[in-house]
Amino acid sequence: MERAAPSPGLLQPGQREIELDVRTQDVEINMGPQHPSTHGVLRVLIRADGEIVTAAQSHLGYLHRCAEKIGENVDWLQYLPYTDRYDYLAAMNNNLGYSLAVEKLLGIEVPPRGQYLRTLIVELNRIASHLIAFGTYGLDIGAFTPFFYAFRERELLLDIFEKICGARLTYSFIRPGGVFNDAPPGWLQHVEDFCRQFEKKWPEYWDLLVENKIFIERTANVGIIPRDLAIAWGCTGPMLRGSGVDWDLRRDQPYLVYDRLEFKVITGVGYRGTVGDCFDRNYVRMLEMVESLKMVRQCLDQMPEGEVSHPDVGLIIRPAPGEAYVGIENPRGELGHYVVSDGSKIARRVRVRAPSFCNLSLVEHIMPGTMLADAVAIIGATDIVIGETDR
Amino acid sequence: MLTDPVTAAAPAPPQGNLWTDLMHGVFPDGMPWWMVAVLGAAVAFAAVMLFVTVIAMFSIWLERKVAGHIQVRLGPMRVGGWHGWAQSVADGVKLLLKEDVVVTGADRLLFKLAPALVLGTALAMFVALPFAPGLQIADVDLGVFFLISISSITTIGVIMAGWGSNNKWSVYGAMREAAQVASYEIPLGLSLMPPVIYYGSLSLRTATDMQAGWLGLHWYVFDPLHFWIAIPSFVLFFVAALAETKRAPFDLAESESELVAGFHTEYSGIRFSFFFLEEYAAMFVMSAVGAALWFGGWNFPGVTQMPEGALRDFLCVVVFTVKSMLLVFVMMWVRWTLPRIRIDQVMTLGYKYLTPLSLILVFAAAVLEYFLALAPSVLP
Amino acid sequence: MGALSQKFEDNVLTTKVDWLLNWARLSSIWPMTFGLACCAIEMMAVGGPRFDIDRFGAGAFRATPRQADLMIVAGTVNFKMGERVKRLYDQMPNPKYVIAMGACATGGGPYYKFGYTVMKGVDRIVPVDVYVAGCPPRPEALLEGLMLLQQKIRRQKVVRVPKVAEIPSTPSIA
Amino acid sequence: MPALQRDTGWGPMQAYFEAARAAHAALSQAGFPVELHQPNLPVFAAEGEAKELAAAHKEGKHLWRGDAYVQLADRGRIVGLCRFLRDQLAYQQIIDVTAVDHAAEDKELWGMYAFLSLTTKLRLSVKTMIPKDDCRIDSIVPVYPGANWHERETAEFYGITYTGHPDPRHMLLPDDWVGNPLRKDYKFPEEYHGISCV
Repeated sequence: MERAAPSPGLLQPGQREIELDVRTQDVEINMGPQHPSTHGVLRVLIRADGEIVTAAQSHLGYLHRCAEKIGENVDWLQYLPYTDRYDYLAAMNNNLGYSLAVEKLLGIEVPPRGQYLRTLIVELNRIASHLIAFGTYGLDIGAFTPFFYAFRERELLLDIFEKICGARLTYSFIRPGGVFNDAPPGWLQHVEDFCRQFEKKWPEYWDLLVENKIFIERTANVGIIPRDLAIAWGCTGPMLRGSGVDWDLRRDQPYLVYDRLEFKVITGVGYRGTVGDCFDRNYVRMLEMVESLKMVRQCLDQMPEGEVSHPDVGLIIRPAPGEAYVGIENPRGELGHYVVSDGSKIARRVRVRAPSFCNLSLVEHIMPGTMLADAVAIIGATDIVIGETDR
Repeated sequence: MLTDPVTAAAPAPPQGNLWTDLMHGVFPDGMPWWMVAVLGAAVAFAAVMLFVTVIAMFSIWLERKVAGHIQVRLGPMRVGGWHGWAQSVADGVKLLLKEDVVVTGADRLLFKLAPALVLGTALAMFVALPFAPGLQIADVDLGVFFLISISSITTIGVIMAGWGSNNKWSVYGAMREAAQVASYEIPLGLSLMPPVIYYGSLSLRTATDMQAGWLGLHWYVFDPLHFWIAIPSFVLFFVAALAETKRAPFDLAESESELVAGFHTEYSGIRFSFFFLEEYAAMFVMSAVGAALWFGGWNFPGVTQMPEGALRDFLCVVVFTVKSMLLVFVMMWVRWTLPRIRIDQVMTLGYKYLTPLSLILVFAAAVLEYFLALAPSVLP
Repeated sequence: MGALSQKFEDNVLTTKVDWLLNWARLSSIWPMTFGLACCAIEMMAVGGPRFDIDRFGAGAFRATPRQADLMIVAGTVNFKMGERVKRLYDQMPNPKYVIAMGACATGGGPYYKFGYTVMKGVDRIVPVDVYVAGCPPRPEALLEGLMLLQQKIRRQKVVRVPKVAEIPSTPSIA
Repeated sequence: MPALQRDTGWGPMQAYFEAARAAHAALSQAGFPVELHQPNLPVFAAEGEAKELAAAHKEGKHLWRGDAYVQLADRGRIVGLCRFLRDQLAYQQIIDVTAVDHAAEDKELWGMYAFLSLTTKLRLSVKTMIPKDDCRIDSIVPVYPGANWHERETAEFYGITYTGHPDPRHMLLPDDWVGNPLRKDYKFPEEYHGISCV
């Protein structure tokens, strides 16, 4: 399993001769940072022999926003809004990861209702994030309409979030010690209504995109990531599960109340092609939406009464000295927060282990040999958020 | 800019059509034949230009509305008032006013010539369309052949645009277009053969005339003896036409998610609007060919049986345009529903499936005609 | 329009021509698909079913700057990206407009103090027509930004001579 | 409503402690110079813990909470340690490679490595000291290819040279960026390419 990292090899310009004295020259294409299908400002330098990609190299940093430096300069609680902004599609999950890490140093436990509310809203946010992944993946493949359908349902979710915390995208709702506030009256009913609506819509997506013959042709057997490669490169989340690895932090290292919920861990099974292809990654996301919906329902059923926050946590937090790493299952994979405290009100170090960053590092190595259109499909199936890869 | 080669080559049409009749009305003593030809060509050009612009603008507006409604939104609503009807006008005027960028390092001649060539071919195709019994600019004997051969010239324009732009994305788009059109010419041409065999003529006028009759039963697709060939051949034609007009799922030449904007990445303003117009004009032409060969052209129950005259001609134009626009609508519907195919899959589909299928259909159509010719008395 | 631009005095004809040209420009503002960060998601939501920027004729998102009229700088611009933003702006043909969407594009936003790579406002490299506040702005805010831009275009003089040092007047109700 | 069944809301704490203990035992048996660090505060804060912390701080006692970790005394053996962890202790995944700079006047950086085992479901943190005046450590990319980008990122942020790294380019910062931003003594730039930073 000694797998040395293959060098991308874009650095020397090269020509190669093929038979019949036809001299071909590879084309170097610069894809991004402004390109419709790089999901933000990723830049991929592709060397292509006609339509075939022979080498690829990712360039990051076009959205580097110094989140980790800011973490060392602002208060523990002041940092919370920055967590919203590095993975803006799943801001609740980021709030949660950071809050859990801080709570680990604080040594406090959130009251049961707070934990249930957190689980509920994190799963809702996972649905919202996967909806975007689904919609934009359709866009990458060339189908425009799924994107709009996904946004229609996402707006319903954003209404729910807005009702509980007032923001559409950057919530800062889950914070060290609990959540910002209790659910307003009628909110849980609202969530239930959404579940009923979404249940009806989900099969439409499945039929519209996932079972579409052209979609299957475009994604099945494309960008295959074998199991051991995915593990060795530190892939997590749907990227890892799409390769058939049965690993989900929610089940295997349960946090919040996940050990009280029943759900299935979805893994890629090669439904239309080989295990670990782009189709499987999308398939995992699609089915995870259903699982998340199930979890939301269970949270609604089990929702206890009581406080939502720990009473001792104020605006100025002084965690005990020490260091804590907490990894949670973000929609994109394992989102880790490694915080180091010296007992003061400002952190020594806030390290974010961003799942997209790790997942993306593999992408340039599976691209060679595919076609140009597949390169787009592979990037899309990785479901990256550039705010998170660059932080 | 454009002189119609066909009209110029056929100087004195044997029967008077609308334009020559008009000219004779103005000059009762008759004009020299060349003046008739030149003036006729000029009027025809103006008419085609106007018609194409109107149709293309309407199609663009329709596309945005169709896309909007398929995507559970509304599409243009404000510009001009009712459902944004003036949206295309605003777009057109704005594109006229935009700065016309010619890229550094571009092949200036090709870069500037390409949009004109592309739009010119689109206009030329309208010449052979039979809008009404008295309204066809030129009844070309080789009508179908003329159309498909002219439509491939568009590809040359696209390649010129792609090459001249000094942009890698554009070159990719152009090369994809070249490969795609070269491979889909064959199924496109072959899928037109069954109706041609049925009508025994390449002329669209003859084809339309042969589909006259009560109800739609004389239309090729509904013909009781031929529908089993007509329907598959129409489907083949439609798929090939989608590829020929660069429409989704075959819009590889400008595939937005891969090639930014493909061959017209570097085009702005008026030149870009030429490509835009051409796309919709070509869609209309392809749909019109489909309507003329399979769906009875201008024939419609009630309209066909009317006495000849201006009213009938007008209604025929309406019928023909509506039929074509319905097919254009189907093209839009397809575009906003399906994902895009990859280039190798496009080739596979073209060479391995569409070409053999169309050959089989041609063969079947020929056999059928042979037997029908043998037994004319027993069959209706 | 090069030969005719800003050559004529105000009169009925030129006023009407200007009105028409401005109407065309403001009715068909094609934005560039140019999402940078969080705000890009709200920009996508503006194109989405609920807000539907296409109602205003501004829904034709073009991927290439050559065909775009409007650059919505939706998100944080850092120095590495700033060069690209500048280049994209230069690639757009005139007339072109820029909306700085959100706090980061307006002035650095939450990254103002400690964001060592963050550009403190995109107006340091490209001229901005409309600033939209918010972090991220709600889609309605971006729509209002678009309408403000439309108002701005409506007052432009295309073929008429612009008055030098014109005092900006408050738009009257009539 | 009863309290939650489990001890924490942030994941299985005890499993981490045991993982660190087991890994420490196995590593020392294999001859690696490692020591085990375990927190000396209880998992949950008691009443009046703040006072206790303040008192301990005055006395110079180091009370701390959080994850247990294994510290490697000789940073030259990090590659061997990683290979041991991967092959013998089934830590298949590298989760994170990073560094910590505690204060500008410190002589050393912490090099942090986080591992995850998919089979035993355990996590392990390994720490090693990297002196600032000889800021280099061997790259673990030959063992864990997933560490590639993490090392590139840490290298540019902290100025650590990962010797043997296959692709030592800048990761996030522009190629001509000066300075290592996450060092505590980092001075924020005044301008970049003529664009003012303030």
